[in-house]
Amino acid sequence: MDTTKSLWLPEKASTFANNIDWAFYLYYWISVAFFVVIVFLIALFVIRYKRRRPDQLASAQITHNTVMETVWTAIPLLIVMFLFVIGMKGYWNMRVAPANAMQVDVIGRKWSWSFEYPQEGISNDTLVVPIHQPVRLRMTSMDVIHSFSIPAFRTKADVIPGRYNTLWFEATETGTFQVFCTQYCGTNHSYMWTAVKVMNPDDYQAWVAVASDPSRGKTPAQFGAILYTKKGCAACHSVDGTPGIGPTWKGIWGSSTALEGGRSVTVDSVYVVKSMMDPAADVVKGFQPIMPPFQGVLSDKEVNGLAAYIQSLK
Amino acid sequence: MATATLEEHEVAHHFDDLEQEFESHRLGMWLFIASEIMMFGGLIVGGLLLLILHPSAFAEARPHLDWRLGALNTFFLLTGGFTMARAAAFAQKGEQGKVQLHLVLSLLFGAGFLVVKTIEYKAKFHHGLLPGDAFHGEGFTSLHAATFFGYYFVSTGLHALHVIIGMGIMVWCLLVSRKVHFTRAYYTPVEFAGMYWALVDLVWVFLFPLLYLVG
Amino acid sequence: MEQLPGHTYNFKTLAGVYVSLLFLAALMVGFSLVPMNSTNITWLDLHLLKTLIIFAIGACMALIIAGFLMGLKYESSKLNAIIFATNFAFLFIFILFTWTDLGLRGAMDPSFMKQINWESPVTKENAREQAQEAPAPAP
Amino acid sequence: MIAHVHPENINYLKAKPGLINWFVTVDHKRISMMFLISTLFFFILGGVYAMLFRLQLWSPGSHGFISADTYNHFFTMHGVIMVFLVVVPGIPSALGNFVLPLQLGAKDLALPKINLTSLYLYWIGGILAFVSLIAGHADSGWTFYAPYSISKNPAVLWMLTAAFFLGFSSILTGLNFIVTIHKMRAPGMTWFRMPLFIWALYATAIMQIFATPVLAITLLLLLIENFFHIGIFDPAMGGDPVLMQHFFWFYSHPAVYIIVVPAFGICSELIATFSKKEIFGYKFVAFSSIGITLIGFLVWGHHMFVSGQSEIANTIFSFLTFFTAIPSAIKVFNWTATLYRGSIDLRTPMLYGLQILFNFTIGGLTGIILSILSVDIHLHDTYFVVSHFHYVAMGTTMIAFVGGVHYWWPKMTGKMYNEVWGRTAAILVFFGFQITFFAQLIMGSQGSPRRYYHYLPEFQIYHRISTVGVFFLAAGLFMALINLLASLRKSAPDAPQNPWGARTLEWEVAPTPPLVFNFEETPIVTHGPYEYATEKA
Repeated sequence: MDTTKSLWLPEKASTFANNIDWAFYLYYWISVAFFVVIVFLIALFVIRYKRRRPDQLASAQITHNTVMETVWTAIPLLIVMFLFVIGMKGYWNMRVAPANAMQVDVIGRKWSWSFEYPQEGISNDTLVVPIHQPVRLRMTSMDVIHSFSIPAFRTKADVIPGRYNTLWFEATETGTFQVFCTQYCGTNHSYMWTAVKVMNPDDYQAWVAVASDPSRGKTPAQFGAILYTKKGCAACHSVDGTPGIGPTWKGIWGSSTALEGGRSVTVDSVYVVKSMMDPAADVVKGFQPIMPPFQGVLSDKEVNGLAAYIQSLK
Repeated sequence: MATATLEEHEVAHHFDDLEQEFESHRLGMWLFIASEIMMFGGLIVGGLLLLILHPSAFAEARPHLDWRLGALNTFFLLTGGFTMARAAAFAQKGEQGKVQLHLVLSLLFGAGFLVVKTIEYKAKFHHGLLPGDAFHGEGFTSLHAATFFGYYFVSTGLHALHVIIGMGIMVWCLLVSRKVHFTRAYYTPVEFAGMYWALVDLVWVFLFPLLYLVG
Repeated sequence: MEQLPGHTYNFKTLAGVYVSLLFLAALMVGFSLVPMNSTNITWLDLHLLKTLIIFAIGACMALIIAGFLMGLKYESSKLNAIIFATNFAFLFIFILFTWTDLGLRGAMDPSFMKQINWESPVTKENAREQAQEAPAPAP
Repeated sequence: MIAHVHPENINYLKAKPGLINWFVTVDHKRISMMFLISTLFFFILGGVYAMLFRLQLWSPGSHGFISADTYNHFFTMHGVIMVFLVVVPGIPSALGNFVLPLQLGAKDLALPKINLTSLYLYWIGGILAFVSLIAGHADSGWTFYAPYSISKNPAVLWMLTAAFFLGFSSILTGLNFIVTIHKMRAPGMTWFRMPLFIWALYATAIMQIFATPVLAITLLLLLIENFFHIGIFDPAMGGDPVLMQHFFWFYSHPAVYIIVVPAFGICSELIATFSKKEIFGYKFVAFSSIGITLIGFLVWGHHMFVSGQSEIANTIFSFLTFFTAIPSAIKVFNWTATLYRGSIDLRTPMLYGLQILFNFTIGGLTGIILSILSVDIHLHDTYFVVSHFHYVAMGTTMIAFVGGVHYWWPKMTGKMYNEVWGRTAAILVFFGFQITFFAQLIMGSQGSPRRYYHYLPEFQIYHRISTVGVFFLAAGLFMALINLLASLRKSAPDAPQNPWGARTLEWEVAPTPPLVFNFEETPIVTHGPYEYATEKA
């Protein structure tokens, strides 16, 4: 379909656009017709019946004509009722989201937007959506009333504090589209912009993978600290020196530790990684070889994270 | 409005006759009352919507208002309305003494209303049943109890203000009645004071159930 | 002497009005004291019914007050009655249309909260933020 | 000499000279004069604000010369001043006040003291608006939406109070008009012999009386929310900000018709008079004013189509809104038909009359598209809406105001202004206006949001066109003002009794300028307002 912007309307990028633009231009031409006729008649009469002599009287006194009155009452009435039906249909379609819509929570605050993806556990400052996928926004505000508007999608809804408002759309074009706040909300109201990025499904998946990566924006040690509890290390290894089923991690890094079978080893990245991948190989003296191997369970990134975390526990 | 009803006994310059003057002032008074009704109407519509939105708050907060005091106030207002109507009637008959007597009676009932209202307000202040932020009443589960009392103070306060204005008009009528002798030809001030007092009653018969009885 | 526009000076009428007003007020209070929960009628919202009856009584009182204490009954022109009726027409429109919004929010897409959710974390956080720094004031 | 003349037989300007006598007068003509001066003052003030922020918008955001807060403050002041202090009181209080008794053949308004009270309430409102200016930056927009307006900004509080008083001023004027129209008509002045301006003022008065009190209660509740946060509107306390919008628009939509309906009346007067022709379909035009009034009370929700209002309510409001198109269309068609076979004299007031017709056609047509629900979702809160209501409030109402001032100026002052300058100004105003606001239509439908200090580069061209246009507009209005004031000098020609050859009482019977009690003796009306057929040439 033709997505380029026309004189009156911006580019189209959602399933609503065609319907709305059609209604817009339909009415546009109707009104142009009315306007031209009226203005033409005014101009014609003004020129044709201009007063030539000061004492000139009107050439006729026509007080009324019920037929004409009826006609120009009835015709507009029919037209506007037709327009009402068009508008109502389009609007209801814009309000009821399809069942397979994916949900994104939108939070407006002075003067920024944030978008929460509940399933993926993503929080982002731009709205990223896959193409040809109905998206339902559940929106609320932290302070005053804002309004979430995407001209290219021809949709808009106020974002109200203390309440949820909803909006849905299905993008039909990939690319980046402007988002405005259209409800006056104070000093930086006119800077309260963000963008909708519409992606192909694979790009979107890639983006989700990156955006939902828990290590994003964390040092390896911080990431490791999360894994320590998440991957269940905490069950056996303490980090404060208290004895457990496994040796504590506190101060273990760099120390030379005696192993079962008399050997001893300096705890460094090599040993730590080895004992994660194949724990039974070198068991610390005084402990049972009961730790499950994490070969293939932990990604390299996670291994690094854990190592860095242990190293950080001086 | 009072200034408008304060016409001289003889017809004002821009009227043809007394009848036209009387009719105009009366229509003016009705339109004024209409606007007053719209103002209180808006307030009461808001109250009804609150009742529909937060029934629990009303159910919880309403028992803290004593319907007996409310009923007593209803009695005062209606009786005042009755005596004002009598005053207007006597003004038409031109029985000046009885007009003044009934004006004083109505004033007393109005004062009674205000006294009771003060007692109620005192109790609310004492129990911390204050509007909005100031609210610190104990044992409320619905946060909208604060809203209820906020609405209670706004509506009854605005109504009480109109009671005071009405009493002011009565006092003014008393002063007029010392100079002007009311007759069939001219009884407008008392008449309008009566209408205004009836307006106060009219509002109250909706506020009273909304605040004291339902929910 | 014939009735002038305004208050009637027929004492009987006024006394009757006064008594009936007091009676209706008493009726109103009486109704409000009827315990509706004790009955075990479920097919009908008695609480709503009670509210409606109470306000209906209030409306009757309002009509009597307007008719006699304001003298609407003795008006020379119907205009004043029309004005009075118009008030209530507009107020009825006001509450009716506002209710079509408040009452029917989310009717088309019920999976969303339609009522104000004042206990949502949003308002709590909102309140906290307001406590911390006042919302951007105009310098 | 004057001492010997009976006071009623000297014109109202000469009688009882001295400022004090003006301030305590109950003469509707003097009161309306004071209203006119006050309204013009605030019109200029509001216009200055408009020009300032149009200059700012020459280039986006920080490239301009004022800060974002100042910009928000300016458009708020522009809105509040123009709506509450100019367009709402403008035609009824300033022009209607003067003309209504004259057109009815009455000595004065029915309740002169109420009329004076209304003027003083207006002044109190105006003063409070200035207090708000001193108190700080009111930046809530003229709509005072909660919760933004309940953030304890003192300037906003003062502005709310100002609007409160202005509301009562408006109520009292409307009340006075209705009483006067019902009770003060001269003998022979039947309902259907009333000029259409009177019908328009009657319709307006109905809305003033029944809608404005709700504004009063809304503002009261907003003030209470500010101080106590009782939680009716305040979401932080569990209130519903959308409920506030219902309260506000229940007044402010009828207010839109309070603004525009009197302009229809003036348009009818101008077109009939300067075509020397009976208005086409008098009764249709008259009743369309009443009809638009009644419909006006049913459609406030169309200001809330994207506010999270329930879909059912939106549908109902959209349906009802379309009906406002019908009376509007009837008026436009009847005015156009009135021109047919008339004897059209393009004097200055008529140039404004034709502008009203032109602008209201655009204003009305753009209004209909905004009531198409699906399309409105796209256009809501954009410059399209801004342009639409300026085509109505400025292009129809204020142009009618200016046209009306030119039309009745000779009657008010007894002086004729310069016709050539008058027409030049009118033409300048026309083009200035179109340039300013048509650009905004396109920008809006392209999606440019309103109340924006900063904007996308692609919209700059429209903003620049609009900014250029506003200076033509201002120049035209300024020229008109100077021309009118210049006519007050001694050497300027005195106005004849009936310079336009109109058939309504104020021109045919009342002397120019009118006497203290308007007429020598109460006129007996024998013909309709536009009966040019019976007129001997």
